[in-house]
Amino acid sequence: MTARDAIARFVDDGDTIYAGYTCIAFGLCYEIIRQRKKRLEVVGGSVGQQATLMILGGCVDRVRSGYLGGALRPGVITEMMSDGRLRYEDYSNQGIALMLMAGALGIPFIPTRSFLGTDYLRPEFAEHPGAYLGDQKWAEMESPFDGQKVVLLPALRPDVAVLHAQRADEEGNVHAWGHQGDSKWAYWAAKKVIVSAEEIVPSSAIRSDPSRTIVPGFRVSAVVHMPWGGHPTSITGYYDYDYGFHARAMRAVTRSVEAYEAFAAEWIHGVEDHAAYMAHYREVFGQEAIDRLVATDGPEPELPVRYTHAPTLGLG
Amino acid sequence: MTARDAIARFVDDGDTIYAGYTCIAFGLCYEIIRQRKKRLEVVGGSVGQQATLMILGGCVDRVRSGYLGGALRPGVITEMMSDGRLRYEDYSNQGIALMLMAGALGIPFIPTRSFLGTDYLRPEFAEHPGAYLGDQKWAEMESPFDGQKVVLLPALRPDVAVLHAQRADEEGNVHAWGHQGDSKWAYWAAKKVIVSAEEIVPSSAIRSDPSRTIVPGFRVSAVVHMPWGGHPTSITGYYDYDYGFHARAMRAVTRSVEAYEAFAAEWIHGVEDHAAYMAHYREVFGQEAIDRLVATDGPEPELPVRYTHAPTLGLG
Amino acid sequence: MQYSEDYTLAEMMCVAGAREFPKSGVVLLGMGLPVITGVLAKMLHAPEIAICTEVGAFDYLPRADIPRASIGIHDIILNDGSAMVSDMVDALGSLLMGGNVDFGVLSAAQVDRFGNLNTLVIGDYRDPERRLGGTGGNTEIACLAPRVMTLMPQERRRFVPRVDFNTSPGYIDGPGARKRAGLEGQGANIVVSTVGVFGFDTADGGETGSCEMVLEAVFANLSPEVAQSECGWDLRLAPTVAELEPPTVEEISLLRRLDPYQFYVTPGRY
Amino acid sequence: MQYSEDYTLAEMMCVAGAREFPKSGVVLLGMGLPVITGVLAKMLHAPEIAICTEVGAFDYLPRADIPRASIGIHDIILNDGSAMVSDMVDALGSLLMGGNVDFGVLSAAQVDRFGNLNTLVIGDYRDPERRLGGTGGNTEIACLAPRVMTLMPQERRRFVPRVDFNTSPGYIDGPGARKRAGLEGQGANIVVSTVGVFGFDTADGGETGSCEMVLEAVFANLSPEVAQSECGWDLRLAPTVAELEPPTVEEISLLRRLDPYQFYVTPGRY
Repeated sequence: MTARDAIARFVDDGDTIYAGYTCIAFGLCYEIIRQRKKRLEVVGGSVGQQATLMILGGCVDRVRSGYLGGALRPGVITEMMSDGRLRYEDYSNQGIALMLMAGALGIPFIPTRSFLGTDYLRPEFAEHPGAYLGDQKWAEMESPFDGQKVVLLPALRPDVAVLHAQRADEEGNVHAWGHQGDSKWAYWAAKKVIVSAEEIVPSSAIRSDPSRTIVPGFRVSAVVHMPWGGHPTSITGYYDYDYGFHARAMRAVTRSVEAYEAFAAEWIHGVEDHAAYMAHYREVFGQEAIDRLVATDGPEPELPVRYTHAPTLGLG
Repeated sequence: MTARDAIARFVDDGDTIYAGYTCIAFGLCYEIIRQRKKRLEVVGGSVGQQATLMILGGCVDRVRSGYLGGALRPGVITEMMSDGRLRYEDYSNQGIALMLMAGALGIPFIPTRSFLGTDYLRPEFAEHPGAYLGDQKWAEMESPFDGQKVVLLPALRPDVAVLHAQRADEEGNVHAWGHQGDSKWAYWAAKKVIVSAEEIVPSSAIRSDPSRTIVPGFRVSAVVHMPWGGHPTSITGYYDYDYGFHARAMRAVTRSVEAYEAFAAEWIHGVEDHAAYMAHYREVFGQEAIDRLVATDGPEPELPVRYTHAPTLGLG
Repeated sequence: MQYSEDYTLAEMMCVAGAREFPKSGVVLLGMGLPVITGVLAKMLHAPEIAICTEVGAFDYLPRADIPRASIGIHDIILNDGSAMVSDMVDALGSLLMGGNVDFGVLSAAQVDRFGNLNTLVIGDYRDPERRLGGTGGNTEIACLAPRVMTLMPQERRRFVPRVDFNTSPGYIDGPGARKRAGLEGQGANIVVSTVGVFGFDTADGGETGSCEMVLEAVFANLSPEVAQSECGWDLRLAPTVAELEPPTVEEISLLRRLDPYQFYVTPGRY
Repeated sequence: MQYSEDYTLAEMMCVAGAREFPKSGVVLLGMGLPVITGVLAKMLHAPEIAICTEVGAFDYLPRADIPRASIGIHDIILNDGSAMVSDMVDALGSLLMGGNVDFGVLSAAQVDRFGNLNTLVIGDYRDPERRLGGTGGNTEIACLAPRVMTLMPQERRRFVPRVDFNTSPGYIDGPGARKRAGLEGQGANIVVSTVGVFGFDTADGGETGSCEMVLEAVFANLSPEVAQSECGWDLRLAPTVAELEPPTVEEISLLRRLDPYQFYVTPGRY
């Protein structure tokens, strides 16, 4: 499936979208902006530059996360937060990860001992201007087993999770490796999962190493073949974070609406898809800029694994 | 470390031991029996024949699980359950798995929607003769977020988890693949982890494929090199379940104390360690019986993975 | 299509169970007969289903030259062909509790008129006549799967008016009971025995109707009376009790090929 | 041992922080300065520590020819040398919440006299002067790690009497407060600034003493007065405020090698 079809078909205006800090489906998020989706909620432990762009692109009106990179410095995002165009509920990385876990497990809440002793729980802060969850944000209780104080976090079930991985088959079975952040639980918590992958491989290759699979195909609504689909972020074994691009093309986007519009005109709306985006990148910065990102350094597995079994159980 | 040293040093009388249904550290459990440990509690979603033998060997006086294979048919184990020598608390596979997860996560309880509508929760059954957890077994509540009824399961933190895996390094970093049952959460929930492994490999080999690692060495108290350490159960890629041995040597153990004693005299106390056990196996059943178990059939991974990164982040 | 002329009722139970599988969706197989029946279904009738086990195999694809159906759910042969292999929290948790299972398949020691199962104990739990192994993941699947099929030999000691201990809720004690307990409404839908196939008298997943088991079809050459004679309560019959097609030669020969060591279907065992 | 004669106070903050690492145990590194400081510590002073990140790297072993310290905690270079790489629930959950972390290292926008941190907002949360990125895993580490070190430039706007928003509890508002809140008693133990190293006035992990920050040592050629001048409250001084050894050439040269693109230590940034 193309990214265009996948986003058109599976992302609806108003949806809650998981978009995290690792396994970032940057190309799919560009496509969400390209299609000018509206009123999305973005969720994730930390949400990175792809969320910043979706907010600046007018796609997002709510963020539920522990970290929003675009708010790190004063600018358009923080203005949107203060004037109510962007509502927000502050959690933490593990708060969101546990909420996704609870969503995945089909349980209505999960306890944590984090947040105790913080100002997050102070009642006078519950009604901040960004708030939209009210009493559905969290609750406090004592364990019936040992009296331990805990904070109950409600389950989080995004409508859609967008994720990028190293490889997948046509059925949507995904192989991924390297640190995964909170993505694993998002794969299970989301009602729909859209995966972009560097490579589409035969199903037999996925099934020959099934412990490498992080989500089965029947959980995946669409799989998109998208080389460099994480760019300008990194994907283990393929390419590294493109800080050069960040410095040269992307840095200014939060500073002014105009700066974002200029970036988007060139890099999002000015290209028809992620392949065209990468072609434009090559035109602007040259093949050598791409070559420098390619992941050539570091380990390859030294030992094979086998999934073999005995045909006869010792009874033959 | 030898199995003898590991069990002597890290398993104390009275401990709660995780011993599951996959990744079964059968050789370590034989050693627990060999050392005549006492008053152990065995926990695990389902607990298999290794638990049966530890019970018959007089090492165990409590079982907290969803399935105890040794109680499947009338015999010594069911007699011990009815006369109070073996106390028991019945849960389910996922009940125990979630309790281990809660133990791993350091939260005092975790909700589930399982058990609702069953007789497990009927108050008149709380005081059955095997009971030893009282009001620490579970609790019921309604979600403060949506009113959903849930059962709260208390965290379970075994003193020791014994597990068998394909390979580990000297630091205790463990590579495992194939289905894992509830072992992953036991690795994190247990205060001490003892791992036996088919192969001890250089640390660089483990670190060259770190997504294959299921527990870091600093969580592992002892790692024991023990080829065939899962026998007579199976380990993916190495050997299969030995149903022949089960039929020829082990089947009768629950039927009478004498049958167990005969088995133990030959296969546990009659051999000094697991290598001697396998040597004895070879003497009794022949090399061809071993050869039939070797896992030769099935897939090997078709595609490699890389953990590489770019040295320069595109900035060099 | 050639019918087999040499088969046991236990074999026919597996064959009939395999025919009852849905044609697509995610199927979670419990211990025992569900495994071989599920593999039979996947290979013959329902190639699109995704077979999963509670130990951590997801979307198991039996290869054409499969040497055996897995013995139990912890058999490492399940790594051979699965799309994903992970663990129990993924399988009973994210998969089942998370609402991703369409159809669960179980076996048990007892079933009652409301489709409740017992895997734990015969007699009073506090002073049992006989202790069993335990429920494993049976309780979770019965509580949380939206549809459940149970495979159970038709014996009076197994088909009881009320299970001695309800480990695995069907409709509990009638219409509305599942919802009152905090579960979704559906519960048990199909029971396949060594005599026939049963549904349940509820049009809307446990809200109305008697929610009792109903004999819908019998195996070839058997009558509803056989089912009644091995059932501990007055069995409801469908307005028309159908007679099932006998097993085909293909069904029986594959079933036997999947069970080369007679772990699943041995004379006298069922 | 040759001392460096050319270093910034931000560099000395990293050097001093690296020296304060424990010699063994499990260390969880937060975003930013903790990462490069932790790698420096592992390579120079504390080879036995197991470095972990909240994104999922466990026991990271920097190789001798390391081209850079990881940029942030999501840098894929952390896969190179780690004993295990998994995910956030394993790292902030099983590792941290499960009680397996010995030492957490943090940075923040503000710290107060009780070692509380603020990573969220400057001013009133309901009408902020300035919004920040957010806490990430900072809250979890401060709540749940038994010992915490915080790296923070010594500036009056950062060293405030009371953090504008307590995202990450130190001793909250004094002795006993952590236990009353439901946390373990220990809380923040070390703050390293661009002036010196601070401990806390509590002999028993938050039960007694004032639980206030105490200046224990200053960098070479700096005085306690510098710390006080860039601190928003009356700073407690240890009976003897030590002067730290200057950075060695080895420390500074490795630090710079680990930061080839000046992500961590740039003039004007700290």
